[in-house]
Amino acid sequence: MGSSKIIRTIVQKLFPFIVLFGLYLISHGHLSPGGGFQGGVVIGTAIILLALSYGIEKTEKKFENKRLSMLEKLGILTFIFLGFLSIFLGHSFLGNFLPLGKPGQIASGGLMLLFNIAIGIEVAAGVSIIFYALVKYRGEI
Amino acid sequence: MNPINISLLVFMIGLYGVISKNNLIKKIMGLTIMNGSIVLFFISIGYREAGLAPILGKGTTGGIPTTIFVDPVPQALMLTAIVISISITALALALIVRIYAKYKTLDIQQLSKER
Amino acid sequence: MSKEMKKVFFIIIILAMAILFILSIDIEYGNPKNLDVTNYYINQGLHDTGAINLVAAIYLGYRAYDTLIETIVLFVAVTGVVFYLRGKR
Amino acid sequence: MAIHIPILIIISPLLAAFLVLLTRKYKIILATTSIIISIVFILTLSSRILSGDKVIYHLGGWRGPLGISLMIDGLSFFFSLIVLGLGLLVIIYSIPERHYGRTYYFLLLISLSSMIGISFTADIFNMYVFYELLSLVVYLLIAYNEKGMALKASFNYLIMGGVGLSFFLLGIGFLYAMTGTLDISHIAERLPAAFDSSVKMVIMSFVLIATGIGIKIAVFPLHGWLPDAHSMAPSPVSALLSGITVEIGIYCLIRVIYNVFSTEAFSIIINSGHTILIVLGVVTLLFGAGMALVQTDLKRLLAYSTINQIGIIFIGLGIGTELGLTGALFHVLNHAIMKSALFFCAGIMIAKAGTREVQGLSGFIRQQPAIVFAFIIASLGMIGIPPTNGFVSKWLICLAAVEAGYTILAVIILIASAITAVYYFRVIQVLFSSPSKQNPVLINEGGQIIHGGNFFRTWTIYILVAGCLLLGLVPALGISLVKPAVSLLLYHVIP
Repeated sequence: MGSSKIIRTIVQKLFPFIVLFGLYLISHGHLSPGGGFQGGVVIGTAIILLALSYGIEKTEKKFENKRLSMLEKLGILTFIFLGFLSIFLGHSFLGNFLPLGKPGQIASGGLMLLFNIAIGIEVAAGVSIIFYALVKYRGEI
Repeated sequence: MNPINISLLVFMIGLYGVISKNNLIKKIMGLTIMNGSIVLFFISIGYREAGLAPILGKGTTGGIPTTIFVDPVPQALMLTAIVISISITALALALIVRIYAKYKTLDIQQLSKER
Repeated sequence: MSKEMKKVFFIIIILAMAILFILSIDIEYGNPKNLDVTNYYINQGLHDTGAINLVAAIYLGYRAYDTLIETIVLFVAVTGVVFYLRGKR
Repeated sequence: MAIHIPILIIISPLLAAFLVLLTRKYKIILATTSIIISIVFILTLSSRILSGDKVIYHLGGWRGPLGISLMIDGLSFFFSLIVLGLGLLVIIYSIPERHYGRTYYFLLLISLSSMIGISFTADIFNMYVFYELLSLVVYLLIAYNEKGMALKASFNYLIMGGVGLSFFLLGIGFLYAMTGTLDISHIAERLPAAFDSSVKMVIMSFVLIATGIGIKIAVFPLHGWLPDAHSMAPSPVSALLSGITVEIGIYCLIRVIYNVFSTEAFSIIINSGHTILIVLGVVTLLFGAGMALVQTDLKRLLAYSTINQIGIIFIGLGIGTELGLTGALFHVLNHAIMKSALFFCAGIMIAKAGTREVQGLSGFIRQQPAIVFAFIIASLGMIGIPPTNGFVSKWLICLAAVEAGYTILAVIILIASAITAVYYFRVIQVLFSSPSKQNPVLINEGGQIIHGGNFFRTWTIYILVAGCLLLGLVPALGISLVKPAVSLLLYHVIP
């Protein structure tokens, strides 16, 4: 699998910008429409685009399945850990313990930015894992 | 025919699709249509006449904004409902791949006959 | 019951339920009635959570627990798909 | 630290579930310790809750209708105790099965944590999200041994469950449209005002939510998925499904009926709701009993008997008097214990005899007499013979029916118990008969050869059967557990 030269060069050029846009969506989740899920899906599709154009084997080397599923578990464990952290710091579960900062800036949402990042990692890894599983399934029972 | 009635109608079309179609994938499509119509229903509940998207302007520093905002709560709920609906669809499609691999048919009638 | 009879039967049921649903809607599209909690979110949202995007303020600030459970739903769906399609057993 | 207990009860199995995925050797130890921690935590709350007090925990520190809050009262305490107790036994029962990998324990822990989450949450949308998580996990658990039939059963359940939960979500949409909040107690306060303005919408939202949950509880017309799902699942999962998952659906129904649509203004809904419950209960009761008679597959027979017992619980709820409610909730506890014991015994029998057909289990008494006696005691409980707990709860419901003037209900319950007796004794009679063919090879459902039911499996069955007899001989024990829940529901109805 792997497609023509034209697609490969375009994808090779576009890939960093798509990931950058995904990161923008994640980091500005609490300022503009967007957030962990949308940004994660954008990054996931960037990886899928790479896989479609360069073929599964090469992408597998760059983003192997093992590391992606570890990233996914890491995303959720950080989310739960943040919840526990707010308990240790005297707030109730998932309560915000960081200073709110000035509205309009990235660092303004308190815990929200960290939540968005955790969700973004988990969704990006999850989407690409599903894609790998669907593509590599060879139909035996 | 405001969007609330339309969303209920689409919900019914999805329900009809789930009940009467024999093909497994069409049943899943019916389920997705139902979930989609629920998202439309919630959003049209929260709509306010000439309301803006609930993003406060860059400048407001927490003062009481005079502009009318659309109700943000259903939109927040629907983010969750959308993710749930794609999870159900993803799981169902993976299941259909396995069922097809074993029984080589997608017709629910034939499936229920085979042991 | 023959095939067409069954289909017609389903259509009648669905239409009846649809009419029943639509007749029961009393809210006027465009101005929802009880907005006290929503107005609190709009007025105090920025003050409480520091987020300009009020939707994000709600689903990450006030109702972060919902979002935690929902990411777990997505995680279970991913593990489910991988579990079904790993194929090598 | 003590005020954070409600959330820690839910999160400890959740956290353990993710840690189980990371470790290879310690999965069982992690699973059991997390459930034991939750049990210890909930027992520390028991004194406060049994005295009628309510434990409220605001997540994220947001008061009232703003954020999500957890509320543990008599009812949720009762159901979460059943979930944790049986969950622990299900985990212990599946220890000897080496075929169950990390994913199995991950899914089991997530299902237990989501069931406790459902019983604790005071926010109706959060209840929907947890219910969805529970359903997703159960679809996977049913199809865990990946045989053709199990995949089909899981698919059917997925479609029915998906439709059911969409109805539930639409009902929540109606409630939000009318009241503007999602917190159950605040919805209950604001519904009478909405009721005056639009009677139709309140009734429609009740109908939507009731049908949605009805599908998940497998009430008579919407039960199609239950027999396949419960019988095709691996035995510990069938016990989990029949014992606990159905009960959580009943919990949601009780919570909706008594907390959301509670005040006198809805007397027409509640009265008509009660009669509908009774009618559905009777139909489900007779249908479950009738279908169980014709079953040849042992686990399908037990699945249909689950539908039968749900009918009895519905009748108890439908009567609605204090005695009726006590009987119904006590029967929920008894049914959970007895049905899990039956499925556990069935798991061992099927594993040793290598076939699911009742006829194939002939002469099992010689191989494992203890398991057969446990099966007998549990089936006596299901029928409702005096020494066991089943008798006490069925007797309470019959008494409530007679007191409330529905004497025909009591008669119907007795008839159904007679039918139950017929199909259980038929199984027991086969167990005692001479073995028709000796089957030396012990195959388990997953195709691996396993050694006989060893220490873990037999002891979980003994604990359950001891529970059966204990609650039967000393019913005050169970009723004291149920008392705070019933008094909460009937007297101070709006929490």
